[in-house]
Amino acid sequence: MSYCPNTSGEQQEMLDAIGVKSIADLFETIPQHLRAESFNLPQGMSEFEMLDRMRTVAEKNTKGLLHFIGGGAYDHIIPTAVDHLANRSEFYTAYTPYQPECSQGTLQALFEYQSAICRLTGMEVSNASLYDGGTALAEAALMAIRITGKNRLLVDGSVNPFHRRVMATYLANLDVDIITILPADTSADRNAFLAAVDDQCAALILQTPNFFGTIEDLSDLSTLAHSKGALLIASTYPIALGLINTPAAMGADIATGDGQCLGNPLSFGGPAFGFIATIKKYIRNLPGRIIGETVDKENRRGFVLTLQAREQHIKRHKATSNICSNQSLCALRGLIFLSLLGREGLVDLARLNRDKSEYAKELLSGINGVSLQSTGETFNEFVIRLPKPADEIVKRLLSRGIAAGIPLGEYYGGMDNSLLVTVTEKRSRAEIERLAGKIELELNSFQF
Amino acid sequence: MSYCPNTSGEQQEMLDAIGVKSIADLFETIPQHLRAESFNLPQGMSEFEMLDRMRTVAEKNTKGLLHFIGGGAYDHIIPTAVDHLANRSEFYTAYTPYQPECSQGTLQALFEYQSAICRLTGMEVSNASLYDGGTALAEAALMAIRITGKNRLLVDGSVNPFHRRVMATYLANLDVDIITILPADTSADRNAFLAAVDDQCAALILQTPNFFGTIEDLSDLSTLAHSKGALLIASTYPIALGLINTPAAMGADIATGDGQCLGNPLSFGGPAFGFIATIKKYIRNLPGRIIGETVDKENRRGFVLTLQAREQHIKRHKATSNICSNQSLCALRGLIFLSLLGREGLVDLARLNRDKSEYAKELLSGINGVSLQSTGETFNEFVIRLPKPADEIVKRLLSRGIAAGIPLGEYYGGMDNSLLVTVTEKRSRAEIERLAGKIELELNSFQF
Amino acid sequence: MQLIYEQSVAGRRGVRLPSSDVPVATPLSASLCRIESAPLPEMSELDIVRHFTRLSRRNFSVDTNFYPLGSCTMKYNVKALETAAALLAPFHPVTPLLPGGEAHAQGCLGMLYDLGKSLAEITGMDEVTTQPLAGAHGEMTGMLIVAAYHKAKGSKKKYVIVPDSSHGTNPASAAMVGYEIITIPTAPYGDMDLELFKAALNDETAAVMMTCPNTLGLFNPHIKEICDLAHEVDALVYYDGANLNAIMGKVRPGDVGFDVIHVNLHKTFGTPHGSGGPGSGPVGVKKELVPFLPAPRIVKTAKGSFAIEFENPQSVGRTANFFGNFGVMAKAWAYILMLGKEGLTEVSEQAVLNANYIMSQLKNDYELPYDQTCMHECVFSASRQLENDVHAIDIAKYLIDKGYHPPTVYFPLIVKEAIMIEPTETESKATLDEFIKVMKEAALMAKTNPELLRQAPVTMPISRLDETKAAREQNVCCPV
Amino acid sequence: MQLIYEQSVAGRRGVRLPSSDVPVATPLSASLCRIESAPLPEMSELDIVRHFTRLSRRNFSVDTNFYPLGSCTMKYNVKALETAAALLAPFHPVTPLLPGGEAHAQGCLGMLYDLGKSLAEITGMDEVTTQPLAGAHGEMTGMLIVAAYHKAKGSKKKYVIVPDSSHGTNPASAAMVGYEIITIPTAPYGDMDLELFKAALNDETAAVMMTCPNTLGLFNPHIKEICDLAHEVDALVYYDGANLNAIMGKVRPGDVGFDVIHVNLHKTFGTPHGSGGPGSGPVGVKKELVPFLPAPRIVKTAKGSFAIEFENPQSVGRTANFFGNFGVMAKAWAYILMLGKEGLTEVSEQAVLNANYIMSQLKNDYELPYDQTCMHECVFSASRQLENDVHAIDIAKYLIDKGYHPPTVYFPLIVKEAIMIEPTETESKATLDEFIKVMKEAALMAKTNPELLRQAPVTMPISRLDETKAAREQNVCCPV
Ligand SMILES: Cc1ncc(COP(=O)(O)O)c(C=O)c1O
Ligand SMILES: Cc1ncc(COP(=O)(O)O)c(C=O)c1O
Repeated sequence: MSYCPNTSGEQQEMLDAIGVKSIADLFETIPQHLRAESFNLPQGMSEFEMLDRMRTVAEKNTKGLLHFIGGGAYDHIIPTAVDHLANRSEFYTAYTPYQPECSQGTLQALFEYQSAICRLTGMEVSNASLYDGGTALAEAALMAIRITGKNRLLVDGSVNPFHRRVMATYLANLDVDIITILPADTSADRNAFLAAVDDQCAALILQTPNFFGTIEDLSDLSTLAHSKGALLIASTYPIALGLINTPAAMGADIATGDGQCLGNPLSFGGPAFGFIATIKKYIRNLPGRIIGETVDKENRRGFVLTLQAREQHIKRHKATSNICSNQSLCALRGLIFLSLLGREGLVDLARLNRDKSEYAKELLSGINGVSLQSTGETFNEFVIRLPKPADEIVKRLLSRGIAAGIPLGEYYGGMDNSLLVTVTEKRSRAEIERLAGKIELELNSFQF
Repeated sequence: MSYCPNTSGEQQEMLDAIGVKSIADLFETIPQHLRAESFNLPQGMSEFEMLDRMRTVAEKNTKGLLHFIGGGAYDHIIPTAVDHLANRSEFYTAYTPYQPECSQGTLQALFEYQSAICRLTGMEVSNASLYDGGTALAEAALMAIRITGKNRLLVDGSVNPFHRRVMATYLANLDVDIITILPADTSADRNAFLAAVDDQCAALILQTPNFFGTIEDLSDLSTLAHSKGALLIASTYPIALGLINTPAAMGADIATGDGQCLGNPLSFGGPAFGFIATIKKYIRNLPGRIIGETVDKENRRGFVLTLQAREQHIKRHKATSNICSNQSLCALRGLIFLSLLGREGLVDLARLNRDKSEYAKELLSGINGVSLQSTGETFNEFVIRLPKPADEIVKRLLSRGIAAGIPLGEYYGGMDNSLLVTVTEKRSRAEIERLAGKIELELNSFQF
Repeated sequence: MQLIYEQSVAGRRGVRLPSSDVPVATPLSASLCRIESAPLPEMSELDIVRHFTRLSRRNFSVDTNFYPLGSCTMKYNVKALETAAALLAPFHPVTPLLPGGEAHAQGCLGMLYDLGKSLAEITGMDEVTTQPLAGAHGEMTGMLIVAAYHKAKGSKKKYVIVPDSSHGTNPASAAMVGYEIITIPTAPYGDMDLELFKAALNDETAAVMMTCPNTLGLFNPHIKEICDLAHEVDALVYYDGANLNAIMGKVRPGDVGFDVIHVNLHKTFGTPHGSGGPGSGPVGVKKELVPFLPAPRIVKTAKGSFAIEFENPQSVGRTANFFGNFGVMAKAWAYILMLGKEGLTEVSEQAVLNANYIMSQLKNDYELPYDQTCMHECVFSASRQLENDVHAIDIAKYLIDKGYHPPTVYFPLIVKEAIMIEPTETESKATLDEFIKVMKEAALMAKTNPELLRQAPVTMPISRLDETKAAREQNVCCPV
Repeated sequence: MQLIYEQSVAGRRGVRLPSSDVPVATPLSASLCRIESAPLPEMSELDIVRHFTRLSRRNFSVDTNFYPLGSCTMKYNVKALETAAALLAPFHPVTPLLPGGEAHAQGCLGMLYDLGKSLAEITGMDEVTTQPLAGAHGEMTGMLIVAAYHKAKGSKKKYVIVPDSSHGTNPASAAMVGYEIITIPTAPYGDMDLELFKAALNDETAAVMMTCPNTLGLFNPHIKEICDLAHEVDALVYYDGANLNAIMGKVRPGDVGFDVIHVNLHKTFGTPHGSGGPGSGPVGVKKELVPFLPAPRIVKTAKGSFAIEFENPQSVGRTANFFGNFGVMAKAWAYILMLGKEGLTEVSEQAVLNANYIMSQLKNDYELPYDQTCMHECVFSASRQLENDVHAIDIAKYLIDKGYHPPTVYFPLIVKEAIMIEPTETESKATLDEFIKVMKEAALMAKTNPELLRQAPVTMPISRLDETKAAREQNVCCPV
């Protein structure tokens, strides 16, 4: 079943107008020996049958798992109005705004998005979005390499390992030297950075709150970076920025991160968006689309894609990045989310996350045999050390409907008993207490 | 928590501008002794907490019941695009289109709705919707009384009893004589009508397919009505009109019915809409809003509320009805539904209903001890006679997740063992077979 | 724009149906079949989507424009309410009517019960039916209850008194129930003329229908006296609570002495108007009228579950197919949950503040026939502009060109060239200030360039329409 | 329109948060805190809703306008696909990464697996990764695979060959992976110059990136020869399948000899463009390249369940946070389910029919540099109009005034004043005919009133913008 509208009568009229006998004639330009050897797909179905199938897919997942997992994808509230507005079909069925006169809606919204990212991070300029947090980190690294003309990166091991892996993939075939600095406990190891940094460094790459949830003051590291002619790339978590210091205030040259938490559903990992922001002098090194303000012939304000000479459709292989489609609609969701929360709302939301997380921290670290492993102050995630391997506990709790956290052994040597627990504003006190109760129970009944 | 936007600073500016000290001053016109004695309501909550509550409400109903019930509310497919389009906020947050220049969207859509109802029923004119099927039937009766100046109604007992009860309520205080003609088996009793009709009759009121699912040819009854100066009011089921003869072709003067089946969810009974259509000469007797075509100063086509002199806001107690707000948005859904199905689609849908229902009819009437009670041909509902009281069977199947039908004993004397079974296109063969199997099982294990 | 029928192409298909898994039935007898299939549009889903999306863009709406339409309470309703109501879309109304069925619909029944209780508390009544489908339907239900009450007492009553400022549905609803209407003029002080009312009131008066604040936006200080006088002749007093936006937490009609009230959920309680409906018009009554409420009623059992009471010999009967406009009520319930006690009170306070602010800022520019503190709305007259042959309608049309939905004009009928403004509590001062500026411009324009107002609107897809032609030609259906 | 920041009022609140049920934590150390809260908008939900609703109305979109934008496949996607994808919104991507977690995400994993299989069948490849987040990301992933393949073989390859008609992302993606680019011009017959290609190809060629049909809408009859020649020097051949709309069921790149392909789900497969994204760019490879696919991969176990394969030493690694743009893939999967074998074939047939129809109707009015049967799109040149100093851009802007989104202009770069038209299969003849009429009008207007074209558009909220000013001033952020 296709959704092609033309009736066979109309098709015949069109064939006549073209001057061919049949549709097959139009495919004559494809040599016979190149024709498809197989096309084994099922028969089509109506939307009703398709939706039934989709419901079946949904049911094959466990519904209603209690999430105490984050690791870069967060279960936050999404105000209803985000959906209502982003689902305006003039937004989601439009193309990239290459024709500004009939795309001012998207262009102004993305300009406002860029402004929101700047206001959130304290940076001066932002692009109109990247794919996700991991690819944004990679683009930030490439940008630093372009700006400095150097090729060594010092990466804190407490930067999200999923993001670090994406960066490593991006850089694998380039002449770039990635040095991972192992964290000291759950914070960046200042001494190790001091020891490793040199004039060949393009950038120091850190994250705050880091993968362990620890909030870092990066001011000393930006000073260190700048003293060696390197940049500081700070990856961050937008919701935390309701409370914690901005990358700009700590001296970062590039701020980056994942925007899923801003009004985008978990959706099994995508789509959401990555953001990247920098200081004005580096604007021509930004990857991807940028919206700029200008005026029309009557001097009315308008918005337009600008500095396109950085991009692939103009510069081809000399572009700052290959990115073309970005995550516009998700960035729009981010903007709407931030607008609905508003200035005070974001602060309140950040506080609520921290309050819930601190409550959980106290409860969990009070369990017999469990200790708090996070050093420093944390935002909405923290690490506890269990008396037993974390993956076994997680496995058991999962079968009871609780995703209790991310066992860290998989990502960090010597952390087999460590569990990264995430507590967003959506977790109720009762749910937190249930988690604590279940962990205690499992530990008590643990059989090796 | 209210959603009032103004800050306390702004409120003060406004109070100053008005020249009062406080908001309380503005309420001074209300004498103290008339102030509210109590206002015991809970504290407010955020949308997130509210939605949790709403989910709890939904969970307190049994989810996923298998519906073989109809009786005026039908479980039909609703193409996804209906929601997407009717949820355009320019439709659902607009008011009644009293200002035509900025309401052409609604006005044209409702004009198209009126046209759809006319094309469906064969009638010449339609209003822009009424509340529901029951109130539409009552309005049709009132209309016939106005037109004929007579006050007796002959109502077929196989007209939907819910609708008949609403009509009785509407007419209770007026000088109107309602005579119910008991059906012969499951069809209108022609002889009884012949015997009862006289010059005092304002209208004969029938339904096709009737409450028992039986499709009636009303031609003879319209001839009978007209011979006595009475009107024929035909209530009908829009989906069935994909297949069955139109009220107009059978000589009806007024066609009416419930539009829920046209793209409106069951929603525990509302909102949906009622429709009413008639022949051109009775247009001034129609209740409710009517949209008419006209032109503007530049001779461009436009649409406007017309013949408003029939309505309460002009005529007050002399209006054709008290109706003001109708069910615009639901009528819009009906129009979108009919447009998406389209000419051939509605025929196919009607066929599919009948095919499924016929399959179920054969299967159920083949069960040992069960017989088909419906006489004549049926659409998507039919009556079977069980060897035991129907309500006991229904009760048992309900606890097994199947709403097997409507026991008729409640509505018709002597039909305690009769069950009205509805089978729409949404019921699969497997589900129908499951129903048959369960009924058989219950009958075999029945204990008195 | 073309009509959808004009875009139809024979044979084009839109949505496809599920395939059939049962045998094809023997065809229906020819005598029962329609001769020709209904000439519905034949279009692709794309063309249908474009058609209705484009149509939608030819509307003003609250989400796109300030809509200060008096007596209509075009407030903004948070989107969460729409999402909330959609959660309850799949439930069948017949389920609880089946034997043992109530147990399967406890959520829906409980919500209706709870909504009734909340509305009773808000209005000060003893019990509420949620069955009526709109305001006018609530009024009619109320009048049916009035009639049943008098009938039960054996009293023969003939008249219903309404002030001339009342909404048209009031006399129309009373007439639907067979009453004769006595209309009382408004006195110069803006309320129903008390002396004329007293003169009209007698033993044959079945009810008095009041709106308070009335459609001039004024609270009648004699309202209690009116109730008392009516009760002396055993007339019931009906409160048109279509618009409760001014009084929540401030006054309860039940406390004042009213016997019956209806409430428009689609005005005060969280439901957008849907281009003219659906609405919902629950009716509240005092204890002595409870037996007459429509059937079936939802009651709470001793065990705390919810049941349907079918048997009620004195009931006026069923007024709607099933349980009323349930989906609308779901929004109202959610709205009351979200706002809560303080929120609802604040709604009324801010609605009144906004209305008085507009009134104060425009009274130098427009005639204010009743210059008193108003409640949630205020009524101006374009009588000064009339000197330049500019009518209320011209000002209305000018506002359209400026992106504002016009206020209600020519209602209430008792004010010449009425301009009735209800800003609602959801609008911000910035929006009100912009609107005030444009209204002042219009007043100035009436002096300096009246023709511009008379030609308005010029920015819409159409200009003013020939309404006489529409009424004369009665083209209400696209010919096949 | 005001910026959202310009509407902000200090202290105004939008959405409220849930109340807290835990104690307030000790405050964060001052040194970790931000000094001033982020100056985000302070607005009511109403004002935010109005802002974005109004903004939306300043866009053209498929749902409101015909959008014959070449190379972009702006087809209509049925609304059911949006609804379908929303059903899968709540699932957490970390769940299957937890120990024992795969069992809790069988639905999502299974869907991804099945989508990969379907795409493999459609393209004739052996295996597909669904991880890449857009077309360009797919290209880069493909180039990473190419690099990994050559590395595994120990071959040192330096160059990637692309025709000059290729999309800019092709050379850019190859460059991201460290390759040097060799660009081959297009021959007068509309395809890559075969002789120049042969001359450029050598042992250091890592890959050849082809688009077929190319961006002129032409199918290259020598495509197999090109693949064979490349293979002779152990260069891999990459197929830019951003747009499969012309060839489904007709040609499979895998059968032809291509080694790697990416597909833009957001073009051919049921996902609207979202104003520029999100997309999804799955990559298909031949058997010998499977070991290099990104990790983690989703595999089917012997028992029929779905598992995540983390260990894969030769893999290029992870290219996205988690599983790619899952929500986009859900639409693609649903689309393939709905259309099925026949439906997808019909899509290509009708897309080609529509394009050829437009081409046939406009070739008297516009220069057609490559006058051959086209596939899903056709490329005109405004060279004739240039005689009257009318450029492709002027015709584009005139179309805006007539309610059409312009075709792609000035791409492909190899056609002077290019006008690239892709009608897609979802548009009806009636729409095409109206568009053809307007295009003919534009051609006529270029002769009779060229100034009107140069001044267009005049019906939009803004006229042509000063792009130089934007680039010079770099105002990309609203100042606080
Ligand atoms: C004061 C008043 N009473 C009654 C009504 C009638 O309400 P409805 O339109 O819901 O029937 C309205 C609404 O227009 C009104 O404003
Ligand atoms: C031929 C071709 N290749 C590649 C791309 C890049 O795809 P994306 O924008 O998804 O990165 C596009 C889309 O613009 C294209 O048309």
